[in-house]
Amino acid sequence: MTAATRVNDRLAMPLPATISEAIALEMERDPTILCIGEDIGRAGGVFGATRGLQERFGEDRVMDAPIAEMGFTGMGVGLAQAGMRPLIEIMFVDFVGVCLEQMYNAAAKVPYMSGGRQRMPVVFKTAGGCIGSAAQHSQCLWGLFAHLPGFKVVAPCSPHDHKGLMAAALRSDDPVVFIEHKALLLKKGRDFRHHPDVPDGAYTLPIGRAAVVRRGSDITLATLSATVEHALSAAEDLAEEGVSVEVIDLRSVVPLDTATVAESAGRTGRLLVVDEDYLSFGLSAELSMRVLEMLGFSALTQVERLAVPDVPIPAALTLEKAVVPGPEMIADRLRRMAKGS
Amino acid sequence: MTAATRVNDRLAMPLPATISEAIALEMERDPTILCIGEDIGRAGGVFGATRGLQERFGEDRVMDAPIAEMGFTGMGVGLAQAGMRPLIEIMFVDFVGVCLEQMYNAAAKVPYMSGGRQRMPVVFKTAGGCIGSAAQHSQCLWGLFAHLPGFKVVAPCSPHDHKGLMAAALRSDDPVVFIEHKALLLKKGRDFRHHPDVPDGAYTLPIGRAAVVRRGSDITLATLSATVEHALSAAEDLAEEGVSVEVIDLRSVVPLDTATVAESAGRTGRLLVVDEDYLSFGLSAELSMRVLEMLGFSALTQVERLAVPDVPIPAALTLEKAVVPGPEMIADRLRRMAKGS
Amino acid sequence: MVAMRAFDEACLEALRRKAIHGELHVGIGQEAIGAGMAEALEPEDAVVSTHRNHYHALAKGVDRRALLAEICERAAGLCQGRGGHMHPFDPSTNFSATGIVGASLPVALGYAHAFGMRGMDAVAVGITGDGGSHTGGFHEALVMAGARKLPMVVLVENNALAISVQFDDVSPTKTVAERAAAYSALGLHVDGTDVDAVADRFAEAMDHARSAGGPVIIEATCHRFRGHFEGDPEGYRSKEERQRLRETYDPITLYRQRLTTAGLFEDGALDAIQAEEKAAMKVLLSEVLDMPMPDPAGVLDYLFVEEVPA
Amino acid sequence: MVAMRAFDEACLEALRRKAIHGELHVGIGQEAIGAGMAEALEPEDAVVSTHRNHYHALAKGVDRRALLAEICERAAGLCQGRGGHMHPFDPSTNFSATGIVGASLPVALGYAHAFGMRGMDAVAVGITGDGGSHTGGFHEALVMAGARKLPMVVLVENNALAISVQFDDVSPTKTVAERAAAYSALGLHVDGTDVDAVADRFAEAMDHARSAGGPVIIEATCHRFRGHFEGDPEGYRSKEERQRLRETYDPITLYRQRLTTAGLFEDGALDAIQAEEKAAMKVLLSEVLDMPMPDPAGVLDYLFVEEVPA
Ligand SMILES: Cc1ncc(C[n+]2csc(CCOP(=O)(O)OP(=O)(O)O)c2C)c(N)n1
Ligand SMILES: Cc1ncc(C[n+]2csc(CCOP(=O)(O)OP(=O)(O)O)c2C)c(N)n1
Ligand SMILES: [Mg+2]
Ligand SMILES: [Mg+2]
Repeated sequence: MTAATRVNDRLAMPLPATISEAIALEMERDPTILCIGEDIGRAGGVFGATRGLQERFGEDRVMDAPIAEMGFTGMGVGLAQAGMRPLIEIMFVDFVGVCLEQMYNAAAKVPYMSGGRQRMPVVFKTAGGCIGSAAQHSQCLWGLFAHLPGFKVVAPCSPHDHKGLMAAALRSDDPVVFIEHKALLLKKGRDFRHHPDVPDGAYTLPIGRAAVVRRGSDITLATLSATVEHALSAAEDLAEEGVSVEVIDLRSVVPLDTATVAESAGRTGRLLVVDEDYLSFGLSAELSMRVLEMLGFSALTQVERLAVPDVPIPAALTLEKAVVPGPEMIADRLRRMAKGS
Repeated sequence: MTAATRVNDRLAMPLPATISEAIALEMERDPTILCIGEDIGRAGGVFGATRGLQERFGEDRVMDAPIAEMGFTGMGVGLAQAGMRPLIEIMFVDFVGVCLEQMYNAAAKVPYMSGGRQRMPVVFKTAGGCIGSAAQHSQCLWGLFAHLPGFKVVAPCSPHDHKGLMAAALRSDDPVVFIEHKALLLKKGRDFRHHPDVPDGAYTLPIGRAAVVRRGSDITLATLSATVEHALSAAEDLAEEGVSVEVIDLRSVVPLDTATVAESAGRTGRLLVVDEDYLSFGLSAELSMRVLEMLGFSALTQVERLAVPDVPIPAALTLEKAVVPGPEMIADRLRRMAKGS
Repeated sequence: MVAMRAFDEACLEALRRKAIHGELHVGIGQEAIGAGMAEALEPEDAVVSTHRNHYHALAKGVDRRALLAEICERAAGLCQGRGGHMHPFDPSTNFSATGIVGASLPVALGYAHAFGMRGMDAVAVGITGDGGSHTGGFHEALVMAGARKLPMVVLVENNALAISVQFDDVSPTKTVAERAAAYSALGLHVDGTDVDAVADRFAEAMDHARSAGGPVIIEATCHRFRGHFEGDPEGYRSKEERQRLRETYDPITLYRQRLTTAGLFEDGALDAIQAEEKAAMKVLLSEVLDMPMPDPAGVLDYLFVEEVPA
Repeated sequence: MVAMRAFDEACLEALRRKAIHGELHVGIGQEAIGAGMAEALEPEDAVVSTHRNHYHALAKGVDRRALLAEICERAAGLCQGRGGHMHPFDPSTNFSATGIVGASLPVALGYAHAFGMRGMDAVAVGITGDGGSHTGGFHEALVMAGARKLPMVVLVENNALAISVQFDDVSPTKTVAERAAAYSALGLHVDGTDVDAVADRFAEAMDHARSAGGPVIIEATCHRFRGHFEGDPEGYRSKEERQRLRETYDPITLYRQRLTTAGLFEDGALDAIQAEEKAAMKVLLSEVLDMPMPDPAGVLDYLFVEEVPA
């Protein structure tokens, strides 16, 4: 295979195939890794992100679970305590209300409660985000996990980052909540605006480091997950209007790479945090405050946040569009910020 | 009974007795109110906050539930849909991971999802806070509920507010999470620094209005629940040192009374938000940002936050004291702020 | 049954016309359950359904125009376009649903307790699939209903699949009904492709619950003819298998055969009924598609009933 | 049993001396279960316990000095004072616990699957009280263990009370063991005040699970002699009732009677054993109380293993 056909194959590859490749490479490396979740085995995942794994690694290591999230999430805790490295899939992050107990009172706290005696290498893989599926199937909720100490919380955008961060999550000795975005899971490599290139072998990326995905000098825009794509699109529009936007992909909510954002915002003087999760008591306020705490409260001329305005996601797409930050909404806000300088 | 003996009785009254009185008055008024929870009936609640209610209103209206929080929380949703006004007690807020599903995907969202056709008058009564009970029995978690749209989130401090806000919660047509503090539940009226006086009859307080509980001119301190008591104690110390601290009891996290805090901070120029919940992605950043957004980012000379620094609550009291903001920790921070002006 | 089938076919058409976004779960193949239960339901009874809820809603008497309008995300929908197909709420018929598996039963428990307290002889019907029978919510609701002998009927639609996961692979028991003993509940089993059998058995279940006999688990075996949701690649079963199910177990075909064999109806008459329902739904759909979308200006409405104090 | 009783009595003394803060749940009256299970437990077996866990920990071989030091919040405690009495974790003996009712069983399920995968003949024991048998976690763990025939023993300590709530008032069944059929599990019942009976029955349960027979529910009826937690006003039962339980069902007294009746031991010898354990625990407690408290400077340690990248 030439490099060119390889790249072409990669570009034609749906994001879920990249994710399952990352998992497969790790499962090959480490026989203690196993996956449990609904429809991840025979069906290969509702988005295909575990396709082929059961055939390859067998039913014990890629287990189709009944709809018993409390049961199999706690099973993940027990498996980790028994020396395994489970990946537990909660199909959609919205369902976490049935099993948060095992996630936050056990997985996230056991390492601390045990005084460091018990490690907890569990990956909670789940999907969030809006694709028209209404209030109970559209949330992001990374702000919720981030509020509860003990989780690392990852939400990548590019195929490249999905592969590297999934590998890092599976190798981490800490519990990691890995939140994919449904809209991204429906994309192929070529549909991504940044970093669709994915190396073949296994590699990891450090969890907790943001990436500047577009350089700019007028406004700093920090976001993550699918919104990075929208932000890049908005930044392109704004560039045509003479406004230069620096776009930062946070990649994880915990750890939160404040330094990278602060460095950029210090340069541009303006910060916009965009979040597909709910506005209040979440990422946008925390990141804004941390940047201000780092730079001083009068260091920036503008600090704004754009997020879902504290309502459940409505069913009608016309309504969803009115609350979820998309390219137009982001561009509008950037425009207003640029004018209001 | 003379007014004097009445006041004395009130002062000798444990806070839970005031709470159960509030519930009783509402249950008398409104036959659709009923209470469900573990140990709330025959035992009258683990803190006594429902004492006497079962004898008075019968087993159907004050029901001892099995340890099946998902079951009886969902039952609350169904009862509300059937035209009742349930109060559901989750003994400790830490347990919410087993039933959050029914709270946030149903109770909090049904009013919106139904386009206003279905009201959801449910009170989720629970207890939070640190009294030496370690990682799984010490959390506050109001930041978690506040991040999820659709709840009102109340956490009072004084006996007076507990009574008035419980009545308001029971009369509200919106779902209310009512978070008591275990340390306060162990107190009598006379142990409170502010507002131990409680009128006899039923009364309500508006949900969403903060109270200035101590006037001051140098620093604004905003907090809620048991920390109000610690803040008042710290403010007394600081007063002796010549620093005048204004203390605001937020009383609720949703709605959050930013205006009252901003008015005060605008006057003093300095804001300290103290929170017994976890520091990050919670109340302290949200309130700070809202105040800054309201006043402008350079309106204040200092904005600081003091909260549990993102670790589970450790078991040892010596360790707990090192992470939970108490009077000394608050006083220290105020002192540093006063110096750093 | 025929009306229910026609309704879901209209939904498929609406999906093709891009009037529905997000997941859509239809009940095609399972309509005998809806039609059978409809006969025993009284207006004051409550039904709490699942993600696959259209035929249950129709069985409970939810207005089909408002329902279809909701599914098509219209302003005049049952929930003004906020709920969508998985979350119809109709207080006027005591019908509601949830998109979270297993979450329907605790809610039904609440209705059951309310009915008990009020001394009504209404029954709360909580519906779940086979997949939902493994959830903690199933257990907790039945523990409470069993201990308190509440008037609750748990209808388990066992189509042997939870998305791709086969019931036999994950259930510790051969049936769900046999677990009834663990809750001191009555366990019933019925062929969910036989509308007459469902009507009889479901009536028996309702009678039991209505007459203070305590909760009932009624398990109706059935088959899902389409993907779990529209667009499901169905990698977990073959086309042939699906075709075989359709040919063997279509409740409408089976019922038609019974009616014609018994000489009660002729094929022509039955064809006419089906054609009529189809036509009516076609008209309704086109009316619905002409309705306006919700106004984005009101997107923040309905979060709270009471205003936040100023 | 005697050592377990002495251990919990030392905890009570530590509480009186204000070395323990927060809730304390002791197992006084239930020690026959701990002692009986100890006999059948192998080092590689796992035990996942509850809020009432001291005697289970001792049964599993957790070091009692480290355990007592943890309960007394010392730096040299099993978990360096971070866990406390409800959250002891000892990877070296495969012992852990949780303060959340019902949460122990899913964790045990994880051990059971790991043992199965590795082809070990170890068994995972998940412990719960009667109260925990009503939780969704109980159901979900047993559904999965039953369907997969995992080597899991669910030990239900039925002391007829969940804090104040009587089992009979909230359970749909007379026993928990009879619910085993719903999970294709073996259901066993034993008098949890009779140490010999527990040892036999528990061994049977472990053998069944160890030999790939699938999960077992073993229900041990017993009595809690003290409040749910220390300080519990126990408004839900009379002093006389509690006294009666103590007098009738003390497993230590019952076992002593058996030993003396059988002429195996004399009262004096048994008194001596008890006195010895008491004295040993007294010494241990005073040593523990002399240990330093955890250093607040390290309060943020152990949250994550891996450093946050700079
Ligand atoms: C708690 C929860 N887990 C997972 C899902 C995703 N999900 C939706 S429907 C479904 C399968 C349901 O199977 P079953 O209960 O048998 O109903 P059916 O679809 O067959 O009618 C799953 C896993 C969910 N909605 N809620
Ligand atoms: C999910 C959850 N709900 C409630 C509690 C509070 N709580 C702690 S122990 C207990 C009673 C437990 O009863 P049981 O399981 O019978 O154990 P026992 O105390 O009798 O040993 C309750 C309600 C909890 N810890 N976790
Ligand atoms: Mg099914
Ligand atoms: Mg008990």
